[in-house]
Amino acid sequence: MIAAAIIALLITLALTLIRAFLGPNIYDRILAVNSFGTKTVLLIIVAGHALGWFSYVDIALMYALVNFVGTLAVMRFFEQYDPQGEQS
Amino acid sequence: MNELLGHFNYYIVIFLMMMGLYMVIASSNLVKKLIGLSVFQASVFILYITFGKITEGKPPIITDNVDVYSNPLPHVLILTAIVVGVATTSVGLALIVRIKEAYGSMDEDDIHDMDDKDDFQTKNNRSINE
Amino acid sequence: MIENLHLIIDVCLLAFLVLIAFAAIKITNLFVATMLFGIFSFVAALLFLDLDAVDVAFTEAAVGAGFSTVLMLSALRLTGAIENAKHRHSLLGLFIVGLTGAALIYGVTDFPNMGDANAPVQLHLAPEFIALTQEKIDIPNVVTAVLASFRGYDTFGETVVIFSAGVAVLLLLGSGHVEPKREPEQNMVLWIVVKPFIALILIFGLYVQFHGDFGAGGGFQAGVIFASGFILYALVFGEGYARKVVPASILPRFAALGVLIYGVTGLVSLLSNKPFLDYNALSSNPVSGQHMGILLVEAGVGLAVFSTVLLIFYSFSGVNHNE
Amino acid sequence: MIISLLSDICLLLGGIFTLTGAIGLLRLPDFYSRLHGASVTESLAAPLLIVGIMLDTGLTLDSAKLVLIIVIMVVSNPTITHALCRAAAHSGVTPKMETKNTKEKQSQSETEISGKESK
Repeated sequence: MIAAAIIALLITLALTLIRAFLGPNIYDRILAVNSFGTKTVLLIIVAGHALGWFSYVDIALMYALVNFVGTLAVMRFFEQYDPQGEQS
Repeated sequence: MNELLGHFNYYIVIFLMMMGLYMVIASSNLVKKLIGLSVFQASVFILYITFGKITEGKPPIITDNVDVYSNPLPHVLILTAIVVGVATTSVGLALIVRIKEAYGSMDEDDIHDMDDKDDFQTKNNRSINE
Repeated sequence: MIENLHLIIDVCLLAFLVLIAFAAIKITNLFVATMLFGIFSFVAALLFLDLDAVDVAFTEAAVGAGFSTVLMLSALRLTGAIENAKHRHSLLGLFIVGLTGAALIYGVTDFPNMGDANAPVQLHLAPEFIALTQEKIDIPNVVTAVLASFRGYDTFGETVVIFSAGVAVLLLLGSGHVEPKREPEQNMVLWIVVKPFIALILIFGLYVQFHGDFGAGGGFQAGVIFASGFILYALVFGEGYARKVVPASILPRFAALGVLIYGVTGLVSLLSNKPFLDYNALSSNPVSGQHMGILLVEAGVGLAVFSTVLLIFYSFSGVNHNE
Repeated sequence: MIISLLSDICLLLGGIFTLTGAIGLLRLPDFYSRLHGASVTESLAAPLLIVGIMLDTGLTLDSAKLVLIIVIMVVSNPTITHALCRAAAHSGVTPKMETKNTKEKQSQSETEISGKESK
């Protein structure tokens, strides 16, 4: 079952990536990138447990924190930049 | 088939490296060039780490009842290289900020045009002075 | 089954990397390209984890995905122009890239297979390092031992490089000055959520710093994580308030102090007639001397990296407010 | 035995929910509905998957850290979603029914219908 979860997560990552590429709006991309980060944390935990990666929990913890800080930074700077409509 | 599977990582890494190189060559925007450089850098990191991997090995952190450890040396080299890489990237970004202030553009072609114009003017001025 | 999973994850991650790099080439919006580079680093770190490089994955996630994204974004905020990054289709460039790639692939075919235990890289130095770590230094994490003790010179050089990069950014941009001012429109939810998060990040930074001997971690990673706690504070509450907590003027001194701690540790061993950075001189017992040396050196590295990273962030965030 | 069965169920449900979320993120017509699709499933799938792993590892230091990760994710995801939604609303991103953006043709007819209904 753990293999099924890993494969589901990999497919999820691929789909999220497609949304990040398609856009169309910058906020869609931010959402997709943030979602990609969260799914990566889950993948680390599940795959790390299945494959026996060393101290995967520490790294997952750090990914979760970095993802939070990174997404906040993206939004913060984008607000300051003052967007002019939608980008392609 | 064995050959392909054994070298798969290397081929992809080289492909990535070349993508980074193409980004540096083909985009005239300086920040884009820097991103390309970082992609190149990251693919070199992956190449090094791939060298260090041993199939049945475990991470080089000594634990009981493990005999085979992956090679710790590439890890050390790359660990410091990552931090140094970001430090140098930050210097590059600072330079770009200053270039943007001086020229009003981050585009390599525009900057070259302006430089050429400046050279032309200074030459003209010199010839007039002479 | 497990081997297949390894292979599937490996192939998927590499495919993601290629896709992300391809999109980063195509996209003209620099903002989006930066974000894509952020997830590129994330995926690369995941790949490192799969290739047994725990410490490298840690560093890449903290530095590559976290700090360098923040850095590029703040640089983009300063330069303003984030759209229509011109992209010229250069046939010559494509030719050069193709030629280089073909040459490299030709070179790679001679490599031993991936994961081969008898490859030349695995036979020299690495087994000695692993054996010597168990015998002379007696800490579990071989990477930390090699980093701080066996290759201490190298790491000293890297620390100095980071310090000088910080100085270079400071010279180019100045540290700036930002008055603390409340922005009219504040997000209460963020304020409340972020406060415990900052505490968590700082504690986690300390854990990584001091747990580096036993598991993944060390000075480089801890410095960046610790700094990202303050960066989070600056992002949410305003840069002026962050500068009240950690003044910009103190940071160059801290960075210099970090390098100094490293250097003085080396000098102490020099004074007691041992080679530079030979930690056996620090204590009567060689093993505990090594422990103490690694602790000091990692503390120096952590301090230097923390202050340099925060200094660079301050420099980039301070420029615009000067005008 | 029961514990491993429970863990399997958690992992399976978590996998299904992440997949649903991703399909929602890809297929839904406008930003706000995509936000909804991604974030709600995320908040459910993350604890499910992590609890599934925790049941398998048993009571160790690792499972304590995993609890911490659950707390981080359950707190940070809605916060990010809220901030993102707020920023998008401030910058003038409107729900699909009012824009004339015709990115996805198959969704266009649906939005027209919903637009009429809202009027």
